[in-house]
Amino acid sequence: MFSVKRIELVIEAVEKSNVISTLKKINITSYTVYKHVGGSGERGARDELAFGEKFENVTFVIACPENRLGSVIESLRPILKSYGGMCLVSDAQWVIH
Amino acid sequence: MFSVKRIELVIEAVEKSNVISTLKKINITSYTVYKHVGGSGERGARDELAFGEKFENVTFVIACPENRLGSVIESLRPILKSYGGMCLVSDAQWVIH
Amino acid sequence: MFSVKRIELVIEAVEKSNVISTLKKINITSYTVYKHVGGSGERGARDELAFGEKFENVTFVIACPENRLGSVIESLRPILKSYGGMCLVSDAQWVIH
Amino acid sequence: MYNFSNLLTPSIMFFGLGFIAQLIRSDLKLPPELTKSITIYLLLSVGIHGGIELSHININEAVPSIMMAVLLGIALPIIAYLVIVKFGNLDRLNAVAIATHYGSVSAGTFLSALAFLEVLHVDYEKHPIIMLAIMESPAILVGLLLATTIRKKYALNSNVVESNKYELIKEAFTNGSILLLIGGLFIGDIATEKSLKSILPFFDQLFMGVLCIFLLAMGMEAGKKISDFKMAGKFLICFGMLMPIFSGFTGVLIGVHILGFSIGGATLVGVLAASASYIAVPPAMRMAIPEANPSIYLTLALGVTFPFNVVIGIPLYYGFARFLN
Amino acid sequence: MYNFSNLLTPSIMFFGLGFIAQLIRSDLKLPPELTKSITIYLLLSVGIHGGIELSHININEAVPSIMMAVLLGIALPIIAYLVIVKFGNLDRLNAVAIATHYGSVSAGTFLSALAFLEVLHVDYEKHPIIMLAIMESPAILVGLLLATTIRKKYALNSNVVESNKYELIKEAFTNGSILLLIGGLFIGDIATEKSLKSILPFFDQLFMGVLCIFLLAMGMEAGKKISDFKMAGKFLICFGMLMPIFSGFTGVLIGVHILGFSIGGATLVGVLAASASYIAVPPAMRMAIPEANPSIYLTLALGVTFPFNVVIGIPLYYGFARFLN
Amino acid sequence: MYNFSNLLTPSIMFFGLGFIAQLIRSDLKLPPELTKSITIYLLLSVGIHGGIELSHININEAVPSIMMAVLLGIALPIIAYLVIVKFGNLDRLNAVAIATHYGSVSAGTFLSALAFLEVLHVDYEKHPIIMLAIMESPAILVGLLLATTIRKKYALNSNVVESNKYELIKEAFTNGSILLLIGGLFIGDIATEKSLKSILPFFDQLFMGVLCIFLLAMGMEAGKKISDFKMAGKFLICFGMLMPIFSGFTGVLIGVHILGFSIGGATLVGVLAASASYIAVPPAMRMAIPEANPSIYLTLALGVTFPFNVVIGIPLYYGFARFLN
Ligand SMILES: Nc1ncnc2c1ncn2[C@@H]1O[C@H](COP(=O)(O)O)[C@@H](O)[C@H]1O
Ligand SMILES: Nc1ncnc2c1ncn2[C@@H]1O[C@H](COP(=O)(O)O)[C@@H](O)[C@H]1O
Ligand SMILES: Nc1ncnc2c1ncn2[C@@H]1O[C@H](COP(=O)(O)O)[C@@H](O)[C@H]1O
Ligand code: NA
Ligand code: NA
Ligand code: NA
Repeated sequence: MFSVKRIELVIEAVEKSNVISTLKKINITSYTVYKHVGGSGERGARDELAFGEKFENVTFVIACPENRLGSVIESLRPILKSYGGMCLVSDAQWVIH
Repeated sequence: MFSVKRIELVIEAVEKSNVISTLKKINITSYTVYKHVGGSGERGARDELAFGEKFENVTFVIACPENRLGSVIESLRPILKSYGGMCLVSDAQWVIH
Repeated sequence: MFSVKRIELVIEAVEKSNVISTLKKINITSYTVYKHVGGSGERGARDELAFGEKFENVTFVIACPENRLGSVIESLRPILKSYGGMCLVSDAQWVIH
Repeated sequence: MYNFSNLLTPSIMFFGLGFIAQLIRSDLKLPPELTKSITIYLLLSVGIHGGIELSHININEAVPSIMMAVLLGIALPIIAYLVIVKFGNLDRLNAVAIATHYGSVSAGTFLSALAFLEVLHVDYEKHPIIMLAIMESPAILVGLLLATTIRKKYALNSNVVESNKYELIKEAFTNGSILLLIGGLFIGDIATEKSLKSILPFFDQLFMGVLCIFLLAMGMEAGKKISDFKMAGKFLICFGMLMPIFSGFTGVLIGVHILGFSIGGATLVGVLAASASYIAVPPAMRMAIPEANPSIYLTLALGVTFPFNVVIGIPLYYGFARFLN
Repeated sequence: MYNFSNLLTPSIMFFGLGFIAQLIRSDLKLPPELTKSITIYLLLSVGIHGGIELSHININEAVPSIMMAVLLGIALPIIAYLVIVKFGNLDRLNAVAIATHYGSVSAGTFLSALAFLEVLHVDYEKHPIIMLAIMESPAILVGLLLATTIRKKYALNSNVVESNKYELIKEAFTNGSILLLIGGLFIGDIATEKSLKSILPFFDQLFMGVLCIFLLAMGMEAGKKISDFKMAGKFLICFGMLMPIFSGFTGVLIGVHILGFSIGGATLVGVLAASASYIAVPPAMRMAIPEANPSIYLTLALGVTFPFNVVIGIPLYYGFARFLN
Repeated sequence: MYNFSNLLTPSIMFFGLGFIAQLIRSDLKLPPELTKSITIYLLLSVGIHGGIELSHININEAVPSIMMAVLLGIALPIIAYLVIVKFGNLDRLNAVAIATHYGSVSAGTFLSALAFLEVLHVDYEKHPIIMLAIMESPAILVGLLLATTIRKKYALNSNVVESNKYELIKEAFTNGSILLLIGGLFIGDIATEKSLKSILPFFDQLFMGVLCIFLLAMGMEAGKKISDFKMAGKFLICFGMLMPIFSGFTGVLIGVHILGFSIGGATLVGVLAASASYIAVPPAMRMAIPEANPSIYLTLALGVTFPFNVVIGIPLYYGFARFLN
């Protein structure tokens, strides 16, 4: 096991592909995505609508080495700025397989 | 970044609106919800049924300042008592945007 | 509240029942499961396909006492070896109800 | 006389196909959204179908059926509760939770009965469709009342918040299935025949085919539950088959002698009485009696009584209705 | 003359059923996948239906309708914007976001109008189907332009990345609903009648029935939004009903006097003008004008204007078209 | 003679619509649950349709078709494997994984062929429907055997748990699609014609229309995969088009000369041989040969061979069948 940072990013679904390509630019190609995530925050409640699936959240979980954390966060910040969302960082141990 | 408590509450889906209104009472209106969550615990396995969607879990993730933790947990505890579930608390850093 | 280890296992959906039975063998019957999880890693992108639902991920979240952590990880490691995935371990507090 | 070749109607065979798929552990899966969509369609269709017929009759004629529906909904759960407490060795709250299921109704069983009568070209009164809508709720109220009484009498501590109770009562009447049925009845009744014509290819002609997919899904659910069979125990398995026989025959008797229905209509009343709810009641009990074990009542209603009724019960009640006429 | 018994057509009653289900807080839920699937079906069906008719006419005949569609798509959002800025007290970016919705169209409203005409056995030209496909996009471009101008003029700082804009323009034209409509039109137009025959039982005969389920879902969505009503404020609620009346009458006038359509066709042009988009525009505005509040425009389009049009607007525009002819 | 205007049948056009939607990166999305539901419907319908026809013929007549199905299922993956190993420069385990897909069948391709014959009003024998059910599995067993042999011979260390193997073999036979097909065949065969009548509006009349939606979805999947095209490399792209031509012609030859089928029936045998599985085999290979790269075989089966067969292959095999008769 070695230490990593666990980044948990909740963001509006419409930004999904934007996040993916932003991550790619800084060479992060490993992540996990949860779709159809509901939530509530400063921008009101978000939940799956019967029409269109664009007003809900997706969650990205990204495990990355400590020294990459800064660049990941800097690249995600502009997206968070325009569209809101939540980004949590915590410590975790990666199980080597 | 500033420190927050990350609360992860797994609870039976039928309690979803109950949790939301309980949180509202103590002025917590920011949270993220995962629906259609399966699981297993003391009360047996829970999975999406073909008929009715009430025997599965939802997960709430709530990031809140350390000093709110106590009141959130106290308000959620009665729900956990009747219907079971899991509530984990951990430390995290909130990325300011 | 008491301390537990929070294990977060992201693995290909096809292994779901394998993980459940592996956990059962070491007497772990409490866990939470997220289905239809997308992701990307060394083995390329995984996302829900229109045909068949077998090329996506599931996520298990398992809260267990510190002294059980070793055995859980050892039993999951062979599955991670063949099919890839991610396993993160972090510290959390279990809210007693 | 009636012979068992009716087991070979498409609808029963689809049920069997689903059951077998589960037994041989096939990876066949119907998306839950499909099953939910089909259920919505079937309830609306049955409602509309009934509504069209009802537009030809006088509303007063429906009063006796409505009264019998309420009566059955109140009496059956009480009888079931007494039987379980007397003969089984379950605690009282589990007994109430189970009993409530038998006082309510299963639309799936009712639909299977319609398919059965259709194949035999047997006509039936449309009042049982109204009864279906009515009978979902009273048993839940009875169950709530029983649970409260028991808790008080045995001084059981309950975590159930009082306010929940009113929510539950509300839910018993605003529940989605009832709304679709009653909505369908209303639309079928009020809309002019001309305006209904354009929607009938969808709501009428496809009905029996869609029902087959529904029964495929039901077969799979029943097959899934069968593996929990042993945990129900011998007493409950017997209960899950004898209780519907008792209620079914009672229902047929009421249908023939009190409501004066034809063979088809009386069979349907029997089926309503015999069927155990597996959609509306389980979540209601989960909220009202969290102390009870959901695995037991789900297994009984879906794994024992539903397949019993589809394969054996319906022909039995039909046979009894023929015998009485 | 026209009387309001048309409120009792199945399609409106299904809309009402969904609305009521929401008002009494029933637990009725349609799986979102069902609603999406139905939308796909309806758009394809309308397209195919229109395509078959278009295969009989000359393409040049369609040019005036196309021009009017573009004109309406450009003029209406500008008018709406000016009205909101003048009379309401919203900031300019919220005003643009709302106005854009009224320049675009709602397929759901259009389909309701088809059901309405069908029940009255009123014939209509097929050109409005092409207009439906065209009118989704121009308003979005106008909205974008307005937003950019405002931001420059008032030196508003924007976080919207410039590159987003091109993506948005692309999306305005490659959007799924338009594709299905145009695809259907094309297939219905090109394929031989013989080869179409085998797919018509699905795409044609079921149409009106499936539309009912769609309107059930729409009723539920409208009912959900109604609770946000008060947050829209008096001005916006009036706007959400007067704006469609103005646009609808303008549309009917254009239909009758410029395009020379029959009563049915002119009604449909009126409905196109009057309807406010709730599928294509909201996410586009969410991306283009993140400063605006989605709750406001979603509530207005889905909670005020859509039900207004379905229940009052459509018969009104139809009445006006009759009056003009 | 046959001309290519058949490219303008609705089913192919729907396929094209889906393909284009993907190419222009439209945001059109079909809910995966819809596609799964449609697949279930189509397999049941084909089964029932075949079963009704089979109820008229003698079971012994089916023996030769069954034998040929097994033979093709065994021979084709071996041939494919040898070709890939000889001419491509892939490692042996990837070669086995790919080859297995070509020994199994694709119901989607088969259904497209039915639509093709339908439009041309060409009759066909129903035996190929049984062959479709049978041919899903043998190739998987052959693939398993090949993989085991290779691993032993080249002393490759494998993480595949032995017990998995039996699970896989079981799955090859209890797989959902096979079950639905065989279940449908059985129900169509056994049920009386009278009792089937009520379900045919659903299972029969809607078939071609629903198939169009299926092909729309298939077109989108094929379009998605096309972007991975380059990663397959030139050799594999050629293989993905030449292998089906070889197998298809072999199949037609067997259909005409060994089974004595008409043009329609022989075309279908050709299509079965030519098609590559993209539903049952990929997950089986993922479990059996985790060393192989899923992107390669998914791209080949879904992105190259499927569209090739739908657009070029089916008319080609049909032309060859006509030529032989
Ligand atoms: N304190 C929080 N805890 C958990 N989730 C949050 C929190 N704040 C925001 N979110 C999530 O982020 C989404 C967007 O937040 P906002 O931009 O504040 O509306 C919400 O819909 C929630 O899912
Ligand atoms: N130790 C655990 N680790 C992860 N999830 C748990 C655990 N215990 C309970 N859960 C979740 O909480 C739900 C209810 O738990 P219970 O009340 O113990 O049946 C389960 O269905 C699981 O999803
Ligand atoms: N660094 C990471 N952060 C988050 N999720 C990951 C990471 N690496 C792998 N995963 C998840 O694990 C799955 C399998 O990973 P792999 O075996 O590397 O392809 C991926 O589809 C992701 O969902
Ligand atoms: Na009953
Ligand atoms: Na408009
Ligand atoms: Na093949």
